[in-house]
Amino acid sequence: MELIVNLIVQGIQMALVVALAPLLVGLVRKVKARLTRRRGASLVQPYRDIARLMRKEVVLAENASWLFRVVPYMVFAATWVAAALVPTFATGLQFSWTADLIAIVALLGSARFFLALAGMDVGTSFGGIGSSREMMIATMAEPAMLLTVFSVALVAGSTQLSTVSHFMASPEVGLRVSLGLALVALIIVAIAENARIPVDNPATHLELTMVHEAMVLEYSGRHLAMIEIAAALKLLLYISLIACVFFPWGIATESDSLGAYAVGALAYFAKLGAGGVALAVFETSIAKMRVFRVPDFLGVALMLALLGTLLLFVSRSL
Amino acid sequence: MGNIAFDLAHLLAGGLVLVSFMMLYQDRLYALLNVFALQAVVLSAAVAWQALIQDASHLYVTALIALVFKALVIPGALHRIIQKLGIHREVEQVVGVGTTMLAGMGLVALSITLMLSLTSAADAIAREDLAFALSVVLLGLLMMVTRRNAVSQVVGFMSLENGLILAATGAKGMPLVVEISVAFSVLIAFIVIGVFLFRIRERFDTVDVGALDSFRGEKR
Amino acid sequence: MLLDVAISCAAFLLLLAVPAVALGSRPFASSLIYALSVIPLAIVAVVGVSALLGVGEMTTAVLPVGLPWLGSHLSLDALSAFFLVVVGLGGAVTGVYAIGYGRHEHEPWRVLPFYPAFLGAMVIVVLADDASTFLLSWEVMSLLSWALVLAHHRESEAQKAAYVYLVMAGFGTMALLLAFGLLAGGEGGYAFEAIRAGKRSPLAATAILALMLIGAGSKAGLAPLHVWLPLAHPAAPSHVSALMSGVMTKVALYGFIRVVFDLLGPLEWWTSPAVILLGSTTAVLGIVYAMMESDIKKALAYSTIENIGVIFAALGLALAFKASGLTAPAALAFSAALFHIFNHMAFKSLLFMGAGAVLNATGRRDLDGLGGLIGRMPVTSFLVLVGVTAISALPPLNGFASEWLVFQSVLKSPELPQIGLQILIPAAGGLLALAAALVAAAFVRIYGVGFLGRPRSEAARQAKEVDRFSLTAMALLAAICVLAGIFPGLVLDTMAPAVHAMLGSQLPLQAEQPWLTLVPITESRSTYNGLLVMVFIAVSASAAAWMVHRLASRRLRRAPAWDCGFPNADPATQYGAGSFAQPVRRVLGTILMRAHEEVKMPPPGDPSPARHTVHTRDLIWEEIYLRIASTVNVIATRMNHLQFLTIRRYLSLVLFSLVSLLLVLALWN
Amino acid sequence: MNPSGFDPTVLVLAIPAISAALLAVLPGYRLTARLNMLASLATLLAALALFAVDRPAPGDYLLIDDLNIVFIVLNTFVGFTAATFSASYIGHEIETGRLTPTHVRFYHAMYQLMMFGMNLALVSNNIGLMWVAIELATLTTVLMVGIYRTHEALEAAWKYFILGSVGIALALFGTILVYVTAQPVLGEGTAAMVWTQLMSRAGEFDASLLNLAFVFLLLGYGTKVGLAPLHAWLPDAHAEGPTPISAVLSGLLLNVALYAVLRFKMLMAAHPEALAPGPLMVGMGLLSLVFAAFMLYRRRDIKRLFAYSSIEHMGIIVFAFGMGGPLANFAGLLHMVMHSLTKSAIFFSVGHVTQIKGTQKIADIRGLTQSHPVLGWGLALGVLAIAGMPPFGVFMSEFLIVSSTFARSPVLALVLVFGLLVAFGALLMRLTGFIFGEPTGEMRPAQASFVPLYAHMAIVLIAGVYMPGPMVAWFQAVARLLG
Repeated sequence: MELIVNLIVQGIQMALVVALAPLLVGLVRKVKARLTRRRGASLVQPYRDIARLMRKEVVLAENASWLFRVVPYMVFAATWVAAALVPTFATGLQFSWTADLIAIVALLGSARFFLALAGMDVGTSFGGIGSSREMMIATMAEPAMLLTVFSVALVAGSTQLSTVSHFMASPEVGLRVSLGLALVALIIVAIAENARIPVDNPATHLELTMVHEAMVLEYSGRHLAMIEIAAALKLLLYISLIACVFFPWGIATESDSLGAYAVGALAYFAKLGAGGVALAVFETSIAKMRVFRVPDFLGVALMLALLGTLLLFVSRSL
Repeated sequence: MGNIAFDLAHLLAGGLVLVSFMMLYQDRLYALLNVFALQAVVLSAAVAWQALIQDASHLYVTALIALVFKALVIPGALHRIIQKLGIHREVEQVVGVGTTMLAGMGLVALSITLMLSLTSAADAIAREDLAFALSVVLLGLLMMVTRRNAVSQVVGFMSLENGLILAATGAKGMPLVVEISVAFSVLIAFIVIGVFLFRIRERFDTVDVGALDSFRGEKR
Repeated sequence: MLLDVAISCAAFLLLLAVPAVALGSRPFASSLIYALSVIPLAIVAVVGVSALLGVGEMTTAVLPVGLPWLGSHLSLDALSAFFLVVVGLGGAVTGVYAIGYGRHEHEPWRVLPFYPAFLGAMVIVVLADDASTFLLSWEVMSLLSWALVLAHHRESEAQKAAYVYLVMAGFGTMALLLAFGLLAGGEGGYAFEAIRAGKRSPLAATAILALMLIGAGSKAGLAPLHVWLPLAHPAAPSHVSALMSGVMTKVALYGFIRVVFDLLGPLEWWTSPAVILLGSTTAVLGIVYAMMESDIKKALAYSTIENIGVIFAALGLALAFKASGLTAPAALAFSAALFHIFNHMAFKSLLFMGAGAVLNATGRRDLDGLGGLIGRMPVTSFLVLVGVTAISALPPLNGFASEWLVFQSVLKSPELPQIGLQILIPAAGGLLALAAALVAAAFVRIYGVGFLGRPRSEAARQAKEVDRFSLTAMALLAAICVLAGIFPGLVLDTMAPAVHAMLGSQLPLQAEQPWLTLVPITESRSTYNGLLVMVFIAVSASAAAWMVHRLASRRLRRAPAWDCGFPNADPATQYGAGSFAQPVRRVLGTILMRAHEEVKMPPPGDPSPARHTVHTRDLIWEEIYLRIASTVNVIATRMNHLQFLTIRRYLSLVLFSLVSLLLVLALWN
Repeated sequence: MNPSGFDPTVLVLAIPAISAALLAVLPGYRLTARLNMLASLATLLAALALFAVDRPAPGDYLLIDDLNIVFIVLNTFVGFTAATFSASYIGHEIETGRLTPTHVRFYHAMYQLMMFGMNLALVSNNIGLMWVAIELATLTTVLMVGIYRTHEALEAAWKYFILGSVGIALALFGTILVYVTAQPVLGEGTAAMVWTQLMSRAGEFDASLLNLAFVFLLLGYGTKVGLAPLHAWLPDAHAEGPTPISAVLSGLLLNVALYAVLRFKMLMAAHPEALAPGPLMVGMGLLSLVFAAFMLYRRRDIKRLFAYSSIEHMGIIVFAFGMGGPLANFAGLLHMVMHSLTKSAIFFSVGHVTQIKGTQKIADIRGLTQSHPVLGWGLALGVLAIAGMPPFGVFMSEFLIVSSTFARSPVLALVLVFGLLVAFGALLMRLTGFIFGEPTGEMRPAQASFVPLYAHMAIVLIAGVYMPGPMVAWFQAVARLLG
């Protein structure tokens, strides 16, 4: 019985993330539009976009290989699996032990890896520019992310997200400098990884400033749709992750009642909404950087994350 | 008797060292050869005296070889070589006579202090003989080092060898002394009239070792 | 019994050199010798596995060769057994590959006699149980691989590579000699048994550790002693490169582990930071170099350095934990190291074989002359993709599993009592994370430029798929990568005896975990299940594809590439090796390699093309090695004057030595 | 004593002496070359017979003991193989007209005379006789070094002669000093120059005088060994003489001089108060090693290159014996034997190489494994062995020397290792050039006898992996003897 409930919860979680992700993107766009005094597209516009892309035919470059056609699904799958493993409204999901925080980072890494390969596949200059820049950003962002994971894991004594979340919700955590630093670092990483301003502009097609969009330039139709969903999922994942690690309030646990699940779900929606609004506000208040300034920006994240890790011991031994 | 024996042996050995110094001082080849002949005579006397006091008759052979071969034959042969080859009559020195003399004195002082402090157990004659012999050896080597032309180097080597003979005869009852002196004479004969000077003369106008060195085995 | 089998296999391999010399360049010689080398190596691998599984007892043997009064001690324990598996498996698969690859060798007699003997020597290194046998076989291994590097001796590159290699090997061996000298003591207790029993001061132990880092580290490729590796590994024929990178570096690591964990006895905790830091900086340096390198085999060799760095870092962690008596975390770090050793054997051999296949098909090693191979060599490209994914530490393949274990052991650092280590280890973990991220970038570059895109040269356009033997070998290794990735627990359980033998502790039994999950410590702390990740991804990807094709459109049209509306048919307009590296070069290369770019613009009106050049410098090579070389040169030149002195001056030397000795004597009195 | 009264010691001396006389009068180089080989073989057999029969009791002049039997067998063996090599080498020299038949007759006579001198030095039980024998051997080699009569050969011979004579003189002075030291204890006459007597009463001698004697002996015989800074004759003599003589010089004459040094070292060691000879030998050994190692880099002549390598290895050997102790002495002995065999093998191959290429210039010798595989690989084996690579014997001895030294005095071991590495780098650099790359110059096949070369390398290879028990026991006994 319990197994069935757990499986259901896991299933809901998986469906939920896919269902919510475009909405989150829509929310961010809407808020950004409002902040710039535009009316903006509807909240559900991303759903419409995806549906349209799905229906369109794929225009495939003549020399594109099988890899190019497989990658969208792999990227989607890897991101989805990663997103499904982050506790959203409840911890202790049935399969949460499949992968811990480090594995989630690595799963996102796989998605990026294959996407970058796909960017190289057709053999255009834009694909290459996108891939190489994407990988450069990743080389800075991934270690920062891992160091953040280290800080959190060293505090919580675990890399298992459920355990971390439990621990963070418990009163013994208190306010710690290093966790604050880790949070900032993680937010920077999240911005970079999701190709948001100031690192990248998801709305631009101005060639020389593109990173992510250049990489997927050759994609069309259902392939592009998969990539778009994956991107949306990734954004959702990061916000969920930040929420679950740093703001674990209201999250339901394994054996909780249905009511607690409901509370958890409500809290989760609220957190997502807050995250989306915050992101939109941040994006409108800052300008895009030159590509080669990005490493400095990410270097800050790396330093903060490292500092967070080191301070952990200094402050504990004091 | 014992005293006189010692004193005379001492005197002759000391004389040998003195003559070595004289050789260092020479700057003409002929004079050098004459002084070398003098050294051979002194050596011969010293060896003969040793033969007498050690009652070792075979040492007279050594004395005779020294007298005939080194005092007469070799200097004569070298005279002829110098004349025939038209070698410069001067001894080309690397460092000045004064410096050489100073270095020589240092060497003599070294050998005497060394020998006297080391050989306290040996009998007196051997001690003195060894001390002077070492001086002569070192001075001979010094001469080879500080002289440029082959003839004076050969003379230096012979003087070195004189020191060895002195040491050998001073060592009481040492066997093979005669054989050694003969062997050395052969060696010297080799050096002086042997194949090398012959072959060298075939190709060079001079026996200056410096000319030989220009080849240095591995051309630069 | 097992040991006897292993020794016979090694002897067979060594003796195989004789018929190899005799056969010379007969057409069938190559296939025959390689095929014959596969059998004993496969047996060796089986011996290793059975020993690890406890089938048959582990024994020692003394052969009447080697150091006369000692004999040649050989023994098979769990650690040797594990490395036997690495050598045997790597060697056997490479042998299969070489049956096909070796046919393309122009002068097979320069490879055949050395190849089996090289493998035999490695087997003996792993079995050696006394210092002289160990060093003898170690050095024979170096020597034979040197000869193999010179298989293409007409290339001046190969000559330089071989020279640097052998000198570094000699240097390393000297360090090992000194280390064993310290271990054995002045009386010459060279048997490992005697060395284990010996007591030594902390200072001596530290010195031995340092010497081992130099000796085994130079062979394995630890920075800054790595310089020979990117020269020598690529210069050899590709199957030999696969062996050198995939197997020989592991044998070097075996030497380090054997001495430091087994023979040396306890070490002070403050020695471990050196190992950890050396390891993690090596990892970063190696991969940055790989990122800049456009020769595919050189880039792979640099990536070997990176992996060696990771392994050394893990070993250093194990040392740190061991010094404080924390055996469980030590076992975790040590298992991670061993696992990574196994994994690296698999994927690096696979990648070098892939590079060899490409080399055979196109005759080129430079990335900028390749491209588009995924369409022309589909199987090779697919197998290499597996290897690339594995080495980039991406789940669910094996590279990730071991990397994950390394990170887990990094996270055990709070248990250490020393604050210094507590701070240092996460920092080193950050370096490892940086390295891991760079690996992904480097291999996207290698695969993306080398195999994807449009062909950059005529040779690449004409490329044909390689022979079946090569493909079989690569497929075997790819299968190992996948299997070890989704069943990491089984591999860890198998190697557990080796961990136990070294540390007296091991990981919890993984086979008992539900769903074959990897649980290094406790379930609440960290878990990873490669199998499920694999299944989830596969299921969700195919489900998504199925749904999309079913419910939405499945229409597809081929058209010219879009490229923002300005497609250019010239393949040179693609991103190349240099351009792909540009962002990372700007970020890290400016510091580590003094990289700078130079643009020469023709003046306005001049139709000549603008030139963009990149200058990078290998600082380690220039600042350390070239300096040493020039110092030796200067001294040699100065001393050489002594060859040209006159006889008189030589006599003065004699006089001088005589007088100075006499003076010494006078003063001594 | 053996019942037949057969004494191979005499044969070891008589065969070379008689054949020297014979060779001096016989015409025809083919015949004399064969006879030379045959005589060397007979001497080798006689030397081997020394094992079979009981050793004669030491007399006033001759002695066979554990120590010198090693040297004698080695000496006669390499003498034989070098004679075999020489037969094919000389044939070529006559064809090209570098040597006339008269020269060859002289050469062969001198060869046997030299063998006689060396054998005599080894079996002599008398320090005076030994001195005379070594001088004889030196003089004969001087003549052979100069046999080509070119400028360079004459200069080399002259240099060798002068420096050798000074060395001889110093050694004689040392010998006299030993006599003077021994004479108060052993009485006047021959007894005070006989090894066995000296050794048995060494403890009663005057220590300080013995020290002085050792200084002279070390420098005197050390000149012959080629220790820096007394080495100057050695490279030129090796480079300018006929290659068989280079092989014999490096493989044998250096050993004979070393043998003399060792004998006196034993005498010193037998005296408790005497200056330990170790530090002196260690110092000179290391100096020679490091010096020669650096000198290797600038060589342009292949034979001179390997001559410097001989200096280097003599340095190592002297160092090992200077360190002393059973392990280091064993290693020193082993290294000496291995060096003799390897270095002569190298010279065998170098001889053929220079004959084929018509030059000794390093820069002109390239790609041998391509053009002359058998010769090239032979050279490669030799150089790798001499550079200390396994599985050759030199590796084993270097292993023992380095590892045993490091535990005893780390600094010395570091210097040793430094020198070894520097030399290794130089040798390998040259080797790569010799045997790899595109071959240049003359390509005609070698008319050579590879038997001596590969026989030596086979022994060196086997010794590196497996040493027969009796030989080890015997070496160990000698090592103990050396203290």
